[in-house]
Amino acid sequence: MTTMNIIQAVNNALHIEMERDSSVVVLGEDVGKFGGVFRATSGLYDAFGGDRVIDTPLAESGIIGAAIGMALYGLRPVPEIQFADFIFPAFDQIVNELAKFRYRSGGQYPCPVVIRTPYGGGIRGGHYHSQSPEALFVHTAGLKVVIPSNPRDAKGLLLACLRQKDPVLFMEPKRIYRASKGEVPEEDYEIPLGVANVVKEGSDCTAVAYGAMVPVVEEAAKKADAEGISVEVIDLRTLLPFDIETVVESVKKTGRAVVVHEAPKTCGYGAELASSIYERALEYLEAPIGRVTGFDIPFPFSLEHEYMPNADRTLGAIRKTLEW
Amino acid sequence: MTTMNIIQAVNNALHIEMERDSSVVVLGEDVGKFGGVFRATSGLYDAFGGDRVIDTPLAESGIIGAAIGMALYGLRPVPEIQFADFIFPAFDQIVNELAKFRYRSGGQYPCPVVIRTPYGGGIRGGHYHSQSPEALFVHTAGLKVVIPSNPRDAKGLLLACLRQKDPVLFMEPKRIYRASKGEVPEEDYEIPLGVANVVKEGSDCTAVAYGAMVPVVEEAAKKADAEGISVEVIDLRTLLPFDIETVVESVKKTGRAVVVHEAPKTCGYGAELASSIYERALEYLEAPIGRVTGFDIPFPFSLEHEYMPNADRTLGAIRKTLEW
Amino acid sequence: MVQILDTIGACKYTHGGRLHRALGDSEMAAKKAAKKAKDDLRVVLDNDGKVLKGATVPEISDDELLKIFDTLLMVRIVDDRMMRLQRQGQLGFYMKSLGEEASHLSVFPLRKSDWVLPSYREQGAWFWAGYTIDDFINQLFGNAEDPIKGRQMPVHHSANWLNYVSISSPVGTQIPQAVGVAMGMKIKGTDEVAMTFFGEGTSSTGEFHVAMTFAGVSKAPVVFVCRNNGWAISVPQAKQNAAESFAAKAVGYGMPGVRVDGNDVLAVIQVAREAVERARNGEGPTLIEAVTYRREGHSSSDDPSVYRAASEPEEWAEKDPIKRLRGYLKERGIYSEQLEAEISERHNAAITRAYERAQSLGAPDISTLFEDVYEEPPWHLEEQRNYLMEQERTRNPHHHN
Amino acid sequence: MVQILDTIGACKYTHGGRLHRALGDSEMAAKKAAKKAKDDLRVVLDNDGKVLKGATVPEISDDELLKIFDTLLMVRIVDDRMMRLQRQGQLGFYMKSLGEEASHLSVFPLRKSDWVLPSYREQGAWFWAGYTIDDFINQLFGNAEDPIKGRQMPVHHSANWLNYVSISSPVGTQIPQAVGVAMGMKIKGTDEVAMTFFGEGTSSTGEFHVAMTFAGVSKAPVVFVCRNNGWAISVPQAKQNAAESFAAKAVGYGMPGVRVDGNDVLAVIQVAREAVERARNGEGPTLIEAVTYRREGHSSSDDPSVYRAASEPEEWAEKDPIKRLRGYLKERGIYSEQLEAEISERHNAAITRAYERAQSLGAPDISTLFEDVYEEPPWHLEEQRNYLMEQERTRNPHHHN
Ligand SMILES: Cc1ncc(C[n+]2csc(CCOP(=O)(O)OP(=O)(O)O)c2C)c(N)n1
Ligand SMILES: Cc1ncc(C[n+]2csc(CCOP(=O)(O)OP(=O)(O)O)c2C)c(N)n1
Ligand SMILES: [Mg+2]
Ligand SMILES: [Mg+2]
Repeated sequence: MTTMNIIQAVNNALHIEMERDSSVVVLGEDVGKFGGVFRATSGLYDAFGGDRVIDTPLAESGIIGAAIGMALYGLRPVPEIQFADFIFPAFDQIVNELAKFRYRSGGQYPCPVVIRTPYGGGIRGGHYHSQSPEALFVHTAGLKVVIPSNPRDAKGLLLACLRQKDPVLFMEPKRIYRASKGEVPEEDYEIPLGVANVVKEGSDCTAVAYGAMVPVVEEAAKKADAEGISVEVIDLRTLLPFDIETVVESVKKTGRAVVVHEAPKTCGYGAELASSIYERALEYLEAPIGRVTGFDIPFPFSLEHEYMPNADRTLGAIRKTLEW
Repeated sequence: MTTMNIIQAVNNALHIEMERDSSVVVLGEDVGKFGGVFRATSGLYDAFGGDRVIDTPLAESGIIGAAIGMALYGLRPVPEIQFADFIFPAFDQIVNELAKFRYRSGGQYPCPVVIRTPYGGGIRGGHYHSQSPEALFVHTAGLKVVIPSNPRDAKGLLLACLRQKDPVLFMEPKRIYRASKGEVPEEDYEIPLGVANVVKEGSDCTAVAYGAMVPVVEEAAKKADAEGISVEVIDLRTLLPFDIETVVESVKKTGRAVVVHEAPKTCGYGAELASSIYERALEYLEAPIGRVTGFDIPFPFSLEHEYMPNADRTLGAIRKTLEW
Repeated sequence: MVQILDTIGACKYTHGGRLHRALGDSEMAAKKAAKKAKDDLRVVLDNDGKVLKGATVPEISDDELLKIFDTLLMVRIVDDRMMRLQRQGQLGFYMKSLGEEASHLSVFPLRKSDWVLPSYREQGAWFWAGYTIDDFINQLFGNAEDPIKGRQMPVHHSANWLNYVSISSPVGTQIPQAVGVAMGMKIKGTDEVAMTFFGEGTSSTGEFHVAMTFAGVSKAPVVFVCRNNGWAISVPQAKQNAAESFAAKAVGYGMPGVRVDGNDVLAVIQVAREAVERARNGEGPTLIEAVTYRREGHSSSDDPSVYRAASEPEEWAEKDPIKRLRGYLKERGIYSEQLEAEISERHNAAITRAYERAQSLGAPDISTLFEDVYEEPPWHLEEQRNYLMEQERTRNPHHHN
Repeated sequence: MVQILDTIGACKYTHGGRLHRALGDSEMAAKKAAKKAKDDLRVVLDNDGKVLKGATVPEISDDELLKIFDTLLMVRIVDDRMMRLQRQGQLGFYMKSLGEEASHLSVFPLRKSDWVLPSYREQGAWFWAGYTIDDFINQLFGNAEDPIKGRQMPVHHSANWLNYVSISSPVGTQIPQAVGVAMGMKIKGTDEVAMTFFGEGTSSTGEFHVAMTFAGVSKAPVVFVCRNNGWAISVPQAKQNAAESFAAKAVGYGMPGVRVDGNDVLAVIQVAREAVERARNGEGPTLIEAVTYRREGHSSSDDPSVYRAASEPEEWAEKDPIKRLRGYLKERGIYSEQLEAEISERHNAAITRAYERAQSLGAPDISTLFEDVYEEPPWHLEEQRNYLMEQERTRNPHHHN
């Protein structure tokens, strides 16, 4: 065990897998000598050379297009999109190509590309260095979407992604990239996709979150505890396919739920999670499921702190499920 | 009044508005002399010339990028994306630029672009001539999303879109482009955005749909009637901002709801609609809200008829809300 | 084009000097290069199939020549038969290559281990590589024996056993993918080559540009074949590109751009061979512009009479690639009418057989709908499959048997 | 670059003949054009500000020259002061232009009614047009007087009263938008011009290509200014482009491509003037490559020592644009140290005043969060605003006053 932050954990996973599997190739803007603008690919260029750690021209559609070609050819590309906000020039390659290759070829061409990208707000990044576009990719059949909330999960989930054969969008919570520190096993281990983590048990209300919202929800749960409200906190870890069983079991127990995410509310991931819970546990629900989310506005700059879901808003939503 | 199909109604609206407002400009692939692959821009080139009806190079990001520039400059561009499946190369221009221009400029630069695009399945188009990506755009703050289900609405809604100042994605249900015929006033009229249409009143269950799913739901309602189930059918018409009042009022009356769309289920528009209803009418609901949707697979070809939501599946979902 | 030349010419630079060179110089050189790139057109055969004076004939054996002739003829026959099926309502959609068949033989110099990332209008490339008429027609019908399980519209083939990559409808997406394949080849240190096809309209996409940029910089072993058939549905090439040619675009990426008569199969092979050699030798990518013409509609859904004069395709019939190759085979003394009749008959018979079987087969099993979305179906797809299986079966309104 | 030249040279064509011309010809012409485009570099002033022998000096009045000098100096002072604020934790983010200031003056020939679609590194263009230091600093602080209501990160200005369009972070998006503006100008029949700026790294985006394609074909009155400052964050220009230059890309779009010494403000103005004239006269678009160098980090978040030698920026200091203009003003007899000191003092004082006010102002009102998403807030935004107003206020962790 060593203490790592999320960036170091990601970096560690990449080192391990590039060492183990010579078909793993990292590509993107500034990922080479510079080691990535967040330093997640730091040291890889020196360790594995410019053939496997490729500084590309500035074009996300080229990065993903080339990664797809490499994957078709049998490599395991791990493209980095510098900020999730800049993934949209590659949107066509991701939703029309990457997600559909296996299906449209009748299974002939699996396309195991793992796209890494930092996402989310709270870093004073404004419109274009803060977005959380996960729902768009969850809606895209053929992709898996994974979002770790801590260093241990980041490493284990990334290694699991790199060893399965489906395309994955691996979204890294940049707000807690460095702030989230913890013990991480130095050895090779995997955390299975599709399995949520019950971070804290509780009996009155279930709070589901992922990524940078997990610590926010934990804080809310602590505050709730002080008020005598017992909150069960679930870290989803994989958004698609998500661990419906763990979530629904919890809600059946607590009878209440809130879901928390940074992305705008309308058609956000919370809508899906809530609908899925209602469909399976309506008779257990004591109150409507609370959605604590970003607002339906472009991500702001000066008033970012008012935009971001926080522990208070989460606590308010939890209370509301109890007072309903 | 004349009988028109949806294409003719769209064409008629464009004629009227181009005549009335010299700042309206149509651009896209094959929209000129050819009049569009579905003939929606037929006759415009002859009537208004190549300056205002522009055959562009084959690049959706260029079409939307140029349209944005025209709108900033004070024109009213109406770009056509040949199939909604081909909108993704322009995704960045739409979600990062078009949707955010007014906001990011502090209101300095409104960007009234109305993007027209045929969407949806049922025409043997396979993966890439069948998709229904509406949820992605509804999740994008700053856009409005409008989907007509019949010729009268198509004309009135399109004219309304062309006369307000926000960017709109106007999605046309190509499956019923020609099949949906009806009386359309020849004169100029608008149908306000954000107002749903109660197509049929009923008391047992509310069925909400839009576009090509409206006739499917109507058929299901007819079958339900025969079984003694009275279904209220709501045609949403505007997906964002949607007419929550009409929908919730109806559900409060019927106590049950199903939502129907072609797009895949997970994170689809139905999830939002259902969550919004639950949040406002949980205590009125006798059963979970049914979601009748496409499956979470890329749009298929040979088995398209099994993929598309139909009257039977809708009826099944309605029955289920009654039997729960 | 005159208009465009004027544009360039009209730019007058009045300054001179040593360091401060008149920009007119580079302007003029660029203009000259662009003009040359337009005028230069690799041609070996004249319209009757006679070797042009001074032209070098690429080395191709008689057997190969006959196999090429066979393939071009096959494309034409298949196209004709399939379009007839489409017109009879037996087939939902089809796209012909009439007049463009020679350009497909760009794949001639490729080896089995090389890769091809095609667009939707290169039937000949597939047949040349060994894709059978059965595979072809089963795909069109999307039936239970379709190699891609009825997942895509007609003409969207895929054959991983040939390293022919699944065709996509969104145009241009295959171009950066081809560069990725080629970058992979370079990373692995093989001497394999990737080739990709696209239409001249598709050169306007962002995908073309990023692919060319990545290829230029990485020196990946990739050959870009731009089939310039003059039209992108109803849009003429002059509305896609103000440059002198499509090959001229290569200048902006630091790679050679070559124009070839796309209706002259010998010239096509010659140019493709050079480009493939260069790629194989680690000398990097090449852009080939195969100048040809789409003599029929864009697809079975198109009606070109709305947007172009009937005389245009007629003029291009003069340059027909099969006619020219036939002429050359005659010159070379290896042609007979009987031979052609035999080839035609063989293909026609094979098509009839394949068609009869294809149309007798049903659609793939319903449960296949949920396969191949992921390696293993997650719970939500299991759930959706179970739900669908419980429903009454829907009639397939398009079923043709 | 040697490597790239080799690539082109290595393509050997062995055929000759009349119709079947050796492709070598066009290859060579293209190569020559590309090489010329690289070598040709419009320069007027040497590194000390002396006019080069034979160079034509653009007509610029003394008053204008002094105003230009004032603007370049202003950029440098503002950059310096703002970066210091950033280092002191007063400002979240900043981007300097050190060494690139002259390229901003591409806007010199524009009229009030012309439009500019900038990227994030052309402060001088804004100041030249009349954007005030107060606007500038209020934007950086995102305060209640920020012209864009605190909506974007620092350096993302917008000034519709100047026809300067809102800056975006996703690079390249402004390029097709500029073409759209220019197409609009053409449709309306005005003689206005649109100018857009972007970095050489951004030329790799699909947006660049589609914009150039649309511009070439439509002959819209647009001027593309590519600031080639050698680096895109840590990626050197050679990894963006295998062509001889960025200007060479113009060949592929049928428009003139011009290279200019981006550190020589006279040359920049000369070239921009010609391009703007062409556009205004209906002769279509031009691509300008302003060759310059980013002497500092990409932004306040960057550390260039990780990826490049310190000697590189030092060498470029020799070509400093302000030094050269200063030399020229001296030659012309209109420079004095006192004058420069006065200018500096004036700007410094204005910055201090603007900064003091800017940092004393709070963020825009919370209710503004929900304005300008649409013309009128729909019900769901009303609902969300009411909800937010009911919450306890969150402390702004970044507030600087
Ligand atoms: C991204 C995208 N936009 C639009 C279309 C619709 N479309 C299909 S083919 C075509 C024209 C392609 O022309 P070209 O590249 O010249 O190829 P050709 O058909 O002539 O072989 C268009 C616009 C598409 N398939 N993909
Ligand atoms: C689409 C997109 N991808 C990535 C980025 C991150 N990014 C910001 S600036 C930059 C480099 C731009 O370099 P260049 O175009 O040369 O402009 P310069 O900064 O040198 O002025 C990158 C990669 C971005 N802003 N947008
Ligand atoms: Mg074509
Ligand atoms: Mg740069």
